[in-house]
Amino acid sequence: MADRKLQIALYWCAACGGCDVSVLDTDEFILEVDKVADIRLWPIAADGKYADIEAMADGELDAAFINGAIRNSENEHVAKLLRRKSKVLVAYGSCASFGGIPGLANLTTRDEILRRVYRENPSLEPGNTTVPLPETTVDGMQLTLPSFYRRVYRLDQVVDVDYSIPGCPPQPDRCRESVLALVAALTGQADPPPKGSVLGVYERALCDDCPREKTEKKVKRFYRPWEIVPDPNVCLMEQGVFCAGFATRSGCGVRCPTSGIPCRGCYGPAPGVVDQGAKLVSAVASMVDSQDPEEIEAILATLPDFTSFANRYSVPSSPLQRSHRR
Amino acid sequence: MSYEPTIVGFLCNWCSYSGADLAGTSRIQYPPNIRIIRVMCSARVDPTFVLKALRDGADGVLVCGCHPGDCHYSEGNYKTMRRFPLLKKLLADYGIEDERVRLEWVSASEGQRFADIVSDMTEKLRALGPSPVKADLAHDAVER
Amino acid sequence: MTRRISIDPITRLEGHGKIEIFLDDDGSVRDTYFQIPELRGFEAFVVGRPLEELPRIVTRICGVCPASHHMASAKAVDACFGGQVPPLAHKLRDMYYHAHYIHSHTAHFYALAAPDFVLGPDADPATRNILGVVHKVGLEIGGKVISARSKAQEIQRVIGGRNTQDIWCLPGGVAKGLTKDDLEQIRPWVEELYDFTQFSLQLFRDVVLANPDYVELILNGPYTLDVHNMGLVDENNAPNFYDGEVRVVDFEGNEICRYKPHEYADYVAEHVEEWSYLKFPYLKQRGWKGFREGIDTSIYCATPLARLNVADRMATPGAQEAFEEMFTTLGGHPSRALLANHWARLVEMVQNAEMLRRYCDDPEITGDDYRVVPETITGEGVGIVEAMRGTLTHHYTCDERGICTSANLIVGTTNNNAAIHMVTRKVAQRLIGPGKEPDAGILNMVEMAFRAFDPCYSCATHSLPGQMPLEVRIHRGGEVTHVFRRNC
Amino acid sequence: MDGEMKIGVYVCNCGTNIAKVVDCDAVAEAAAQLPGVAVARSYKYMCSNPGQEMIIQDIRDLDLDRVVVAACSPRMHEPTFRKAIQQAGLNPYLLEMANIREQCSWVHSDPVMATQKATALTRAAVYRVARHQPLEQRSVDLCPDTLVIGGGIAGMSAALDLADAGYKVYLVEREDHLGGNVARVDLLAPYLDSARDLLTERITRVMEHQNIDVLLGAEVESLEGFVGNFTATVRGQNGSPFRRSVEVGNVIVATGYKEFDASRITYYGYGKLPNVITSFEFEKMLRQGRVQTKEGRLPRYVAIIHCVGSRNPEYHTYCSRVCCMTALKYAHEVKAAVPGCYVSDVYIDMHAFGKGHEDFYRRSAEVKTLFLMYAKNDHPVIRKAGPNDGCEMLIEVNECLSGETIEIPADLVILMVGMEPREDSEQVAHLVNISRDKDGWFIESHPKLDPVATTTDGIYIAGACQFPKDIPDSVAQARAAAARILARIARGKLEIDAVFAEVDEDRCSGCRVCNELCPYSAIEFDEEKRRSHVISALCKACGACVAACPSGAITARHFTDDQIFAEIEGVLA
Repeated sequence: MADRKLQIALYWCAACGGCDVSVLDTDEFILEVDKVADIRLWPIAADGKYADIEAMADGELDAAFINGAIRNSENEHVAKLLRRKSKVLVAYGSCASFGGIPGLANLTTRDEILRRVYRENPSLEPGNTTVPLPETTVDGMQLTLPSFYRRVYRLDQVVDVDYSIPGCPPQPDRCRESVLALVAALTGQADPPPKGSVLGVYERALCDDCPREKTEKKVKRFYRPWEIVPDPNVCLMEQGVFCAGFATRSGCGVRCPTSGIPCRGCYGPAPGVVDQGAKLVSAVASMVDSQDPEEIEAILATLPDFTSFANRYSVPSSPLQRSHRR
Repeated sequence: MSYEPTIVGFLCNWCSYSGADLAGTSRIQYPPNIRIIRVMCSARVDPTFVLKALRDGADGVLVCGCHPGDCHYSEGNYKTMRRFPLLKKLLADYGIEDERVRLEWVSASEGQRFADIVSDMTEKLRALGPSPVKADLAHDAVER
Repeated sequence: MTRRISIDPITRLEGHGKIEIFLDDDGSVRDTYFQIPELRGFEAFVVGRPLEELPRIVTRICGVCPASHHMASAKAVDACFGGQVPPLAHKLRDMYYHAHYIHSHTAHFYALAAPDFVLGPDADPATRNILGVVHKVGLEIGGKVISARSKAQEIQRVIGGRNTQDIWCLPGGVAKGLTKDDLEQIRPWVEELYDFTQFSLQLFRDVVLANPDYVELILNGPYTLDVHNMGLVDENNAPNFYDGEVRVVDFEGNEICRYKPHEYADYVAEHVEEWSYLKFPYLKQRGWKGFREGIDTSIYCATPLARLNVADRMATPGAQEAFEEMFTTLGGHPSRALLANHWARLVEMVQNAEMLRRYCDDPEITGDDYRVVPETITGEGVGIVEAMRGTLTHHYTCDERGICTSANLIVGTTNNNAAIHMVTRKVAQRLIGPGKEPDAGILNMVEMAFRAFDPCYSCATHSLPGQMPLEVRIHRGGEVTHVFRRNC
Repeated sequence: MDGEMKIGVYVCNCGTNIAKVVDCDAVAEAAAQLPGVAVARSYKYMCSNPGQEMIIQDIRDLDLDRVVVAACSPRMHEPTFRKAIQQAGLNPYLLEMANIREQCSWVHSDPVMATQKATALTRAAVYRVARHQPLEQRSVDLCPDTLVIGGGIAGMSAALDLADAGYKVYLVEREDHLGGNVARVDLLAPYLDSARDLLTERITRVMEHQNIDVLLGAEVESLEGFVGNFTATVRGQNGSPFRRSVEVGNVIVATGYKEFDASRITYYGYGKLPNVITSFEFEKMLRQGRVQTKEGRLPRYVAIIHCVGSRNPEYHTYCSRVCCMTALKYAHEVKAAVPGCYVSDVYIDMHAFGKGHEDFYRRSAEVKTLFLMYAKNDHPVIRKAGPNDGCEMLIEVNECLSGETIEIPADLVILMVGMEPREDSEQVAHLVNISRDKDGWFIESHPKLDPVATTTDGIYIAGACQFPKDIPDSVAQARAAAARILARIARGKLEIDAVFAEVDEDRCSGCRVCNELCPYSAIEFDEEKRRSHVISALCKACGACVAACPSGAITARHFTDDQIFAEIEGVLA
């Protein structure tokens, strides 16, 4: 490959570590990458200092892969630092790409979170009134904690992102393909994908790869996954089990629906779709088999908490945000 | 200063848009707060349009179609009717007050009805104040 | 004048944390704080979600041990739905979970801990990582490790449809069963894993036990603490990771208490400090007594070593052998040598592999009775499993439609929060002092203290999204004189 | 994209219709600042020839590639301006109109707000047109045959014009005979010629015409397809029951009216007083040549009461348009049938607007008819006469002109019942997919400019199914409908709107959500490829499938998400 080894960094913001595990899950491929690239930063698995990164020249890194959402100033600071130091910045995983599961916090408020964690909690120390503070002084020794943003952001809402590789986490084979494509581009063996490209995904929605049989989408009621043992061969949606597959980009290998579990949309919306949730509104409503307003309401009532289904991984991507609302 | 709401209206070409035209030919006055966008059928109104309108600064969104049973495309308005409860759930979870988004049936002969709806909605939105979405986005820009 | 040292961030753990070391003018450590500046909102934002979705949401608390959260959540949800689960479903979940244990322990032992032993505590940070280890021990061994961890992941995928970010558990059982073909696919992998656990024990003997310095460090280093032990055990007091009762034993081996999942709130409480977002669990009946060691302390830890301290025996013969070998070397059972946690992990892995073998030979394992549709919603449930990093408790309540109304989570690493804070301070005080200026090597030794716990702050800090790297800062007179930050 | 674009913006003053409220120059100036706008003008009448010329010249001189006209409703003049830019060589779909008259100047009075709104609507049109794509008009073969529903005077007249021009017509009549309501009439106002003569000529020609297939005792059961290619299923039991399906290109609905049911009004005693009868019952007497009371005596006094069920808030607010002249006609016919009989004509207003009507009114006065005027809200009262009154009934009228209360004798009272939509008008409307107004009459495409077409392409209406009409108006509308269809047939091919939905097969995952949605079954699923696709000729571009497609794989030409987003940004910018 290249005469010069590529300089790359992997970093996590508000993440669970699953993205890093998905990199480990590429198995021997890591050794391949090690041959062509120096991993200058990989928190979960390698020692390396911010100082090292700060010392780098701008653009010294060929690529930085950032997973996780942006929750606090630290996340944003490091994201901006890596943006400056990297020729190519990649949003890795659904949190960085759409906000992900931590983004569900945008459906509630910071005050509500603090209340539930430090005030109303069955295992709290009896009589506790303490809540962590950004600044404390314990006999003369000053201790600080960062303050947190009111809401969760996806990576490209705070820095310029070149590519994204969605998935919660990205499936290892998709990850291999994408990294190989980028390595080829970075070593001048291939043209770089157009900026903004979503890598490691297919054009079509999940249904294209789902073996379940599809016929007519008309339902008289919805079933929650616990209420039904679905037919293993028929489209889950057609059995009334809400499945986000038809509004979700394929690439995951359809592991959930083929295991009897409905899709929750982790690979994100189809190309060009502004909001996965809005698309699911019209698609799901189209299946409701009634023209009577009351019956329609009744049928839709069998599908509680619609928003967390429609935007399970993409609340921070919604055009609407309520970050500053009480 | 007193605040004037902006309403984006999505009207179906056959009934509601003609109804709005009829209000015009009949010189029925209503508040100038509404901006009408013509679609062939209320069923063309992708919920994304509603989100986008609110995102781009609308204080309210009005969707109008033919009366149930009278759709030029026979059932388009039922399709719209089915979407609304879900759309409302979604909007409510993002903190959008119920009054901000309305679905109404207006026929080609109901110029007066259209004018009344716009007047009523404008009044309600004046009382409700500006859309929280604008404020949030503005706030986001300065402080996270 | 007080001087301040900061290590930021600490590395080779899951998540972020920060250590503040305050030095007096003479350079002796005045105090040390182990801070978790991170909080995530799961308790708040799972409220309002349909209960059956929770096992597939809380897995994002930690992507390194998602199955622990998936299982604990599934058991809590089962309880909320009346708790009827077919025995086969429990077997399948247990089988799955053993594979998950091997994946997680392998990742920690080889990727996070091994560098300190294989390469040495003060090796060049740039090489002190899994790749460095692979280069040192050679590609053949490296390949073995990679292959084993990969098989452990694959076994989960075959049984449960997916590994990282598990989806498989539903109220009343699991979404799919295990076919005979699946079983035959798994069988050879299980054998590979069994061999791998034996290989790993041998490697530990060769690399660590053969090195007197390491043995000395483990037995008589600063890495010891007089606190109690917590772990999940079966009716024979053998470790059970998926199910059982929680047993607490003091560091002298006497049982302090034993409780069933739904009783957890009577035995464990969480103390809050203003300087950390992470709460400090303690034994409720003893009350919060501060960060103090000693026989009457209310502080405990829940780690692989703690689990083996709590256990009277292992559940399988091979593991029993390894168990005996370890405690003989450590000079008796229970042990306070925290670095032995790395060894304990390998012992647990033997039990995991042997249990997998058992299930492979269980004629019922490929049956069809793996799911019932629940008929009642009781409104409340607690689920407890042993996560790799400590006893994991999920407690939910729901309304009559099965919509979550509250959630409380006490996560593996959280149990160890107080202990980690204390041992870090202890190690710092022992290694830094007049004339002993802290350097990178010394500070890595400080980090080895918490690394023994394999702490997972992505887990522990489930209570508000966003992660901070752990840093050690050295303070003097309100001045930060050094900031040691490593990316983690 | 905007970089290269050259958009022309034309703000119409519509005389003062727009300009009196909206500052058109300001709107044009604002538009001139928008990206891609090469020229923006304000002009008195954009739709006038000079106005259109101005646009055409600009397109040629400044080589504009997009045009925005801010004027009246696009439903009014979009075709006009599309033609105009087409003349200048632009694709007609590179036009966008901003409706600043019907939806702005005519409904708002505050000049500042109205101008702001007009500016916003124009901006939206500019943003939108910048994203327009040139579209190919589609032309499909047109079936030259026509289906006429209703065998009354209107239906027959339309059928004959089409048939005479050499095209096949299927004439479907529910009754077992042709003629409709006219067949129930004796003489015709204002010339007192015979309705029968008039009909016989039509009916024989229709029955004998080789191009007309008359289906009596038959009804249209269903109508599928679209303009140029409808398939109608006709069911009937004229003789033996039959069901046949016919292919037609156009449909004329001429289903006529029914008379108001006088028994709904109690105060005239219809149904109770034996000699209170309706105009149609009287026509029957005339046709049978027996004008007499129930008791078989010749009436000495006949009273005619107008506006029964018409111009009355409780029943129908509209005027039925034929009753006045019919009433006058009765005066003549009564005198002819019963010489010396006194006729009194009790009316609200005498509507004599038609050709020859006013003369007829005068002539009727000459035959000694007593005209009494009553007020809308003060109807005459009929009571049984006493033994010494020398008549059957007495009618009390508060006479408006004299201001006195007058009591008139009557042996026979004729109630001039108005017209109302047939009971089945709703089913018919649904069958052919057209709309009805609040009274139930079918709605024409445009009340002034397009009175015979409907909002559904290929469906025309003629005669009293649209609104009460007399025979000349019905026939005129019928022949107008025929002419419209002939003009269309003459063009051979049928140009239909280039606006329809398309599935991007590279994006379609075959989830099949859209399959059930299309009201025209225009979406079919290709089992081979496992993709859905739209049969463009069947698509009417409602866009339901576009909004519903969860992976955004369906596009509505000329109503793309992109274009509508641009419009949203425009109105809110």
